[in-house]
Amino acid sequence: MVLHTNIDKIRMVVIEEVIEETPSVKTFVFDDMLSSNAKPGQFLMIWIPRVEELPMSVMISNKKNHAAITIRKHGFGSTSLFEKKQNDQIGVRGPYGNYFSISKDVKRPLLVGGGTGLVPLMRLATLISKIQERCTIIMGAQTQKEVLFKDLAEEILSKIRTKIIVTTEDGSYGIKGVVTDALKYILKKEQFDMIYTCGPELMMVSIYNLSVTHSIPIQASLERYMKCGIGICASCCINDKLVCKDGTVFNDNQLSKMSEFGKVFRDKSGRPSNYSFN
Amino acid sequence: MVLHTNIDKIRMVVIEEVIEETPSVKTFVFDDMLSSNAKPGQFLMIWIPRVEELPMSVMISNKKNHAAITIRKHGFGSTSLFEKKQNDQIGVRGPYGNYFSISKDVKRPLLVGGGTGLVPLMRLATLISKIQERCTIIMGAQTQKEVLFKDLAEEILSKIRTKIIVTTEDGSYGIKGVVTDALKYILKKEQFDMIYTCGPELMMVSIYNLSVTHSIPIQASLERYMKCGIGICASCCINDKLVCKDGTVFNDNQLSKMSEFGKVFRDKSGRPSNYSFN
Amino acid sequence: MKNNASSPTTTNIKSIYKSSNMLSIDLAGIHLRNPLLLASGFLGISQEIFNRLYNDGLGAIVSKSISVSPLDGYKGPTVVSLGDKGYLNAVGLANPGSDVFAHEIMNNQIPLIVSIVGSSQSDFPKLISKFDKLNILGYEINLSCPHVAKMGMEVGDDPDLVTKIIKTIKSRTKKPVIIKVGIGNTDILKLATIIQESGADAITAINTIRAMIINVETGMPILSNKVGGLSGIPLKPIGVRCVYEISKKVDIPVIGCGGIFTWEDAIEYVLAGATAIELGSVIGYTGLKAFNQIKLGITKYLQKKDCKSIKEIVGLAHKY
Amino acid sequence: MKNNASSPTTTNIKSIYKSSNMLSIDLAGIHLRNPLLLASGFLGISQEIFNRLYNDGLGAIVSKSISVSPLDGYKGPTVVSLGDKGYLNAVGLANPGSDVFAHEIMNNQIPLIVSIVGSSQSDFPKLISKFDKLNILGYEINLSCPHVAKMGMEVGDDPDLVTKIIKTIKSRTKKPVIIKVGIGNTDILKLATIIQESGADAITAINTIRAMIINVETGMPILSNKVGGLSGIPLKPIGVRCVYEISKKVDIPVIGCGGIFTWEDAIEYVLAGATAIELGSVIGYTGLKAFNQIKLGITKYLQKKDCKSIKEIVGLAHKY
Ligand SMILES: Cc1cc2nc3c(=O)[nH]c(=O)nc-3n(C[C@H](O)[C@H](O)[C@H](O)COP(=O)(O)OP(=O)(O)OC[C@H]3O[C@@H](n4cnc5c(N)ncnc54)[C@H](O)[C@@H]3O)c2cc1C
Ligand SMILES: Cc1cc2nc3c(=O)[nH]c(=O)nc-3n(C[C@H](O)[C@H](O)[C@H](O)COP(=O)(O)OP(=O)(O)OC[C@H]3O[C@@H](n4cnc5c(N)ncnc54)[C@H](O)[C@@H]3O)c2cc1C
Ligand SMILES: Cc1cc2nc3c(=O)[nH]c(=O)nc-3n(C[C@H](O)[C@H](O)[C@H](O)COP(=O)(O)O)c2cc1C
Ligand SMILES: Cc1cc2nc3c(=O)[nH]c(=O)nc-3n(C[C@H](O)[C@H](O)[C@H](O)COP(=O)(O)O)c2cc1C
Ligand code: FES
Ligand code: FES
Repeated sequence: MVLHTNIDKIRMVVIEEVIEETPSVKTFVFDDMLSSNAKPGQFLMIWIPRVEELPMSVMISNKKNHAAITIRKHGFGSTSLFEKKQNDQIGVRGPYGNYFSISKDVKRPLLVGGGTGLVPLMRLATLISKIQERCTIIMGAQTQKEVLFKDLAEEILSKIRTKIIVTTEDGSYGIKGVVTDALKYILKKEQFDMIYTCGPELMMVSIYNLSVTHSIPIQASLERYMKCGIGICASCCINDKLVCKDGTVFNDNQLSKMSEFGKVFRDKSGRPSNYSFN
Repeated sequence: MVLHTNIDKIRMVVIEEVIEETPSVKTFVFDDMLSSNAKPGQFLMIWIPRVEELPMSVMISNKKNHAAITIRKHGFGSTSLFEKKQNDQIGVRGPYGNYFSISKDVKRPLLVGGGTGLVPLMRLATLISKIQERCTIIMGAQTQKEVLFKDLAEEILSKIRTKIIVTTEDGSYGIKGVVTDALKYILKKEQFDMIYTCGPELMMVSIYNLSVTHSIPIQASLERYMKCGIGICASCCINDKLVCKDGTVFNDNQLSKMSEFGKVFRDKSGRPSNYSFN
Repeated sequence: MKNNASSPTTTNIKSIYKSSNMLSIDLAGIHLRNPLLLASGFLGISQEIFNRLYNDGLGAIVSKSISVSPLDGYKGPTVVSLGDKGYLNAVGLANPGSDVFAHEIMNNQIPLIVSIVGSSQSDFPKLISKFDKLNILGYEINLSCPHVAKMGMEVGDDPDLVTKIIKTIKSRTKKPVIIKVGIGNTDILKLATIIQESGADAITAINTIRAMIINVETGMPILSNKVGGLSGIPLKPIGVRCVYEISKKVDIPVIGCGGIFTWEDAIEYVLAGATAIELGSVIGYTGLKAFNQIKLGITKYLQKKDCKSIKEIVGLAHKY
Repeated sequence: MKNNASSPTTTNIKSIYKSSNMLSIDLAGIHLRNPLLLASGFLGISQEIFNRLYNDGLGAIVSKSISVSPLDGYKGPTVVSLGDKGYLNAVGLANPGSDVFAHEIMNNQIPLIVSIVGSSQSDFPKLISKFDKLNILGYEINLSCPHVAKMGMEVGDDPDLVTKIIKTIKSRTKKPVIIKVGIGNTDILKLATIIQESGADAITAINTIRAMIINVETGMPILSNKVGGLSGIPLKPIGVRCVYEISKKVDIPVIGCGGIFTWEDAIEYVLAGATAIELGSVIGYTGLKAFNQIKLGITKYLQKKDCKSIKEIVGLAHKY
C-alpha cells in the first residue's frame, strides 16, 4: 500500500472489480484510501490514459480502504472509461469539492436523484443510516432496465425506517413519470427537514422550485464542465461560484442567487449557452 | 519566532550581543533554535551578505534558543564578519556534520584545543559537566591576551572536578609552550579514556601521534576548505572522506587510514597542496 | 529601506501610513490600488468571477488569453499537479473567442486588462477593434505560450514579427500595451530591448516553460497534448532572474510572474525590479484568500522597513 | 512492458534475471554496468572520492568540468538551497586545471568520463592532449554552464562554434564525445541536430537553468555571482521534455539529467528516451545511498513489468 498525502497528484489505481449496474452503467471498484474517505458529494478527477480526464462522483465500496466510480456510457470519454476491464489501470486525483452536510437535527431527510446523480446519494444514505432513524429516497430512471442502486439503497438503509420510491419515464417499473412527479405527491402528504438532490440540472431546478414552495431547505450537487477540479480555470463557473471548489453542493440561499442555475452553462471554450427546455 | 524545518535554507539572524573575547576574537550571540540544539563538533555556514560564506563551529549561549559563533579575525571573509556590529544581520544554515560522541563510560575525558578550535570543546564540556564527574582541558594560545574561554570553561565545569591547563607560546600565561608539551607531560602522570581535540591540523597530528603512543582513543574535529557544507562539492575532501558530511569528527581508526591527515589539503580550486611544517 | 530584526508576521501593524497608499502603484500610466494582478489563464473568462476576484483584493485582473475565434483547447488532462506547488498545463488556449468575450465584459466596472493571442499579425487589429471601446485598462499580449503551435511562443521567438505586432497594435490603440515573454529560443534580454524599442508600455515576465510529465506506470505522457508549460514554485528563481535582468536592461516597467505563493516571493520579485506582480498557480494551492494574505505580508514588511510606499523598493537589488 | 498492479516497492524481488544484466547498458560504444552516472560538478575532483562513488554503486563517474588552467571560482555562497529539493549554484567552474587533474587521475581504474570546458576553440585540443592517453572512457563537453562568462552556455548558444569544437575534438580523439546542453538562447532541438551532424557520440540534457535568489531581509542577491544555475526537482519536467524531444529528433543516445531524486524520476527519463541518467542534486538531499536505492527501485520496476533489460523501455513514451 502506498500512502498518498497530496490529493492533487494523479494516483494510479487498478480496477479490481467491475459491477454491471444496468446495460449502460458500470461501477469500478479500486483500492484508494483517500477516495474511500471521501465525503458525500465529493468527486474525483479520473484519468483515462491518453483519452480524457473526467469528473466522477465518489461511489461507495464495502471493501476496506476501497472506493468506486459509477460510469454512465455517454460520449467518447465516458465510453472509453466504460470499456475498461478488470485489472486495467486508471488515474485518480481528489477527492475534491465540498459535500452534503448532515446533522442529527435533520430527522426526516429526503433524497432525490436521477441517473448517476444517485452516486453521491448512496454515500449520503450510508451516513444517514448511522445517525438517523428514517430516510426517504426518490430515484428516477428512463425504464426498468436502467433503474440504478435500488437494491443497494435497500441494503444500506435496511436498519432504519426507509421508503424508496422509483419512477420510470415509460412506467415499466415503479411510478410512471419523472422524480418530480413523485416528489410533488409525497410533499403533499409528508413532512421533511431537508432535501438532498443530485442529477440533471433541469430536474434539480424543478426540485428546487418545489422546495421553495414547501419551505424545505435543500442541498443540491451541481455539475459543470470541469477541466482542473482545483479552482484555477473557471470552466466550471456558475455566476461567481466555482462548482469544483465552492460546490459541488449549494444550499437554497446560494441557489436563490444563481441566475444561471438551470439557465446558462459554459462549454469547453468557456462560451455560455442556454439550457433548452424540452 | 519563526520555526524553521529545513536546515539547508539560509536563515537571517540578528546579532543580539557581541562579546570581545580577545583582541582578535569576538563571539556573536543570536536567536536560532536549530543552532541552539547543535551537537558539539557541528558547524554552521555563515553568510556575510555580499562578502563570503564561511564555516563556523557552533558556540554555546546561555540564553534559551540562542547560539553563537566565535570568530577569529584572519583574512578578508573573517575580518568582514568580525567587524559586524550588534543588530546587524547575518545568514546561517546548518548545523552540519557529525559530532563528538560522549558516553557515561568515558569517565576521564581529556579535551585539547587551540584557538577557535576550543569552540566545539565548550559545547562538549557543557555536556560532560552533566554526565561526568571530572574533566581535564588543555587550551593553547600564542600569548596571554589571546587566551580564549578559560573563565568560561571554569564556569561550565564548576560543578565537577576540573583541571584546566593553559599553555602560551611566549610563556606570558600558564605553561610556556604548545598544548602538546602540556599533553606529553600529563599523559605520563594521568590516565584518560578519550582525547577530544580541535584546532590547527598539525597540532592535531601531534596529539593523534601521542594518543597512539599511549593507546588512548581519540576524536578529532578537522577543518577543510568548505564551499557547500552539504556533501556535494568535495572541496572539503580528505582522502575519500567528506569532512562536512562524514566529519568533521573522525576517530583514531579513521585517522589512521588518512594519508592526507596533516599532509595534504586542497585549495579553492581543488588543487592539493602539502602542509608545510615549520 | 531599514535593515532590522523581527519577522514582519510578528510585528504589530502600526498604521502610520494608510496601507492603501503604501501599496498603490502606477503601471504604464495606469493607477492601481495595489500591485497584485491575476495572471492570465487563471479563472479568466467570466465577468462575475472578475468582480469576485477584485473584491477578494486584487489590484487588477488579466483575462484569459483571447483569440479571434473561440478555441475548445485540448482534451483532458489539461492541468497536472506535480505536487510540491508545481503544475504542468496544456489547456490549448481554450477561450470563448473575441466576440463572446467582448460581450461578457460589456459592462465591466473593475480594473481589467485583456490578454490577447493571435496566430498571425492580422489577428491583432481584429482583436483590438473588438475591445478598444470597452471599459478596460489595456492589453497584455501573450507572445509566450509554450505549447500551442503557431501561437504564443512561436511568435515570441521571431523578433521581427514581435516588432511588427507591437507596432500594429500601438497604432490602433491609445491604451497601454504589455508584452508577456517567456523562456523560448530567443535571448530574453534581446527580446526585451526590441519590445521597448517597438513602443510597448510594459513587459510581463515570465510565462510557463515548456515541460513534460510521463506516467511511470503506463509509460504515457499525462497531458493530452503531451508537452505543456511548467508553472508554480519551480519557476520562481528563473522568473526572478528574468525580471532582474530585464529591468536592468530596459526602462519600461516589468511585471513579475512565476511561482509567487507568499509575500516573500512577491517582495523578492519587487526587489528584483518588478513594478507589479501576477498571481496564478498559488490559487490552486492556497485559494483566493492568498491575495489578502500576500498584501498583508507586504504591508507589514514595508512598515518594518520604514518604507512609505512599495515603489521605494522596486529594483533595490540592482544596487548590489 | 507489462501493465500491472502493485507498487514495485512492495513486490518481492523474484531473481529471475540477474539484476546486473538487467541494468547494464551500452552508451556510445561504452559498456556500463548500470545507467547511473554522476553529474558533472558533484564531488568530481578527487580520485579517491571517485573510487568511493563507484563502490557506492554508480555505473560511471563524470568529473567536474576541467579547464586548461585552474580556476578558483566565485566567492561564497556558491551553492544555495531553495528548500523543496532545489538548489542554485554559481561555483564559477572552480577546478584544479588540466595538469593537476590529469595527475590526479593518472592511475584511474574506474569508468571515468572527463568533463571539459573551454573559453575558446583552441582550449579543446590542449585538454584532449592532457587526458587522451589516460585510462578514461571518454569526454563530456560542457557547452551549457549558464553563469560563467565566455564559457559553457555562451559557447553552446553559437551553433557554428559548437560545430567547430566538436569537429576539432573528434579529429583528436577516438574516445566517445558527449555534448552537454541546456536551456539557453538557441533552440535545443536545432542544436541537437547540429551536434549529431558534427559527429558527437551522445548528448547530455540538461544543465542547470539561469536563475536567481534575492534575500528578502537585506534586498541582496544571495549568490556572490548574483546569478547562477537552478538544479534539482524544479528542473525535472523541463529535462524530461528536452530528453523526449531530443531523442525523437536524433539517433545518437541521450543522457538524461536534471532533478532525478528517485527511481520513478529515473524511469521517467528513460521512458522519455534517455539511455542513461546523471545524478547530481539528489546527493545533497539523500546522500550517497541514493545510488543503490534508485538502482533497486529500477530493478523491481523492470521485474514487475517483465522486462529483461532496461534497454527495452528506453523511449517507450514515444509510441503514444
Ligand atoms: C461533479 C461531477 C460529477 C460527475 N459524476 C459522474 C458520475 O458519477 N458518473 C457519470 O457517469 N458521470 C458523472 N459526471 C459526468 C461526467 O464527468 C461526464 O460529463 C460524462 O461522463 C460525459 O462525458 P463524455 O466525455 O462521455 O461526454 P461527451 O460526449 O464528450 O460530452 C457530453 C457532455 O458531457 C459533459 N462533459 C464532458 N466532459 C466533461 C467534463 N470534463 N466535466 C464536466 N462535464 C463534462 C458536457 O456537458 C458535454 O457536453 C459528473 C460530472 C461532474 C461535473
Ligand atoms: C568546520 C569548520 C569550523 C570552523 N570554525 C571556526 C570558528 O569557530 N571560528 C573561526 O574563526 N573560524 C572557524 N573556521 C575557519 C573559518 O571558516 C575560516 O577559514 C577562517 O575564518 C578564515 O577565513 P577568511 O576568509 O578570513 O580567510 P582567507 O584569508 O580568505 O583564507 C585563509 C584560509 O582560511 C581558510 N578558509 C577560507 N575560506 C574557507 C572556507 N570556506 N572553508 C574553510 N576554510 C576556509 C583557508 O584555509 C584559507 O587558506 C572553521 C572552519 C571549518 C572548516
Ligand atoms: C492553467 C494555466 C493556464 C494559463 N493560461 C495562460 C494564458 O491563457 N495566457 C497567458 O499569457 N498565460 C497563461 N498561463 C501562464 C500564467 O499566466 C503564468 O505566466 C504562469 O502560470 C506562471 O505563473 P504562476 O507560477 O504564478 O502560475 C497559464 C498558466 C496555467 C497554469
Ligand atoms: C554545485 C553544482 C556544480 C555543477 N558543476 C557543473 C560542471 O562543472 N559542469 C557541468 O557540466 N555541470 C555542472 N553542474 C550541473 C549538473 O551537472 C547538472 O546538469 C544539474 O545540476 C542538473 O542535475 P541535478 O538536478 O541532478 O542536479 C553543476 C551543478 C551544481 C548544482
Ligand atoms: S474546474 Fe477549473 S475552476 Fe472548477
Ligand atoms: S563542503 Fe562541499 S562536500 Fe564538503
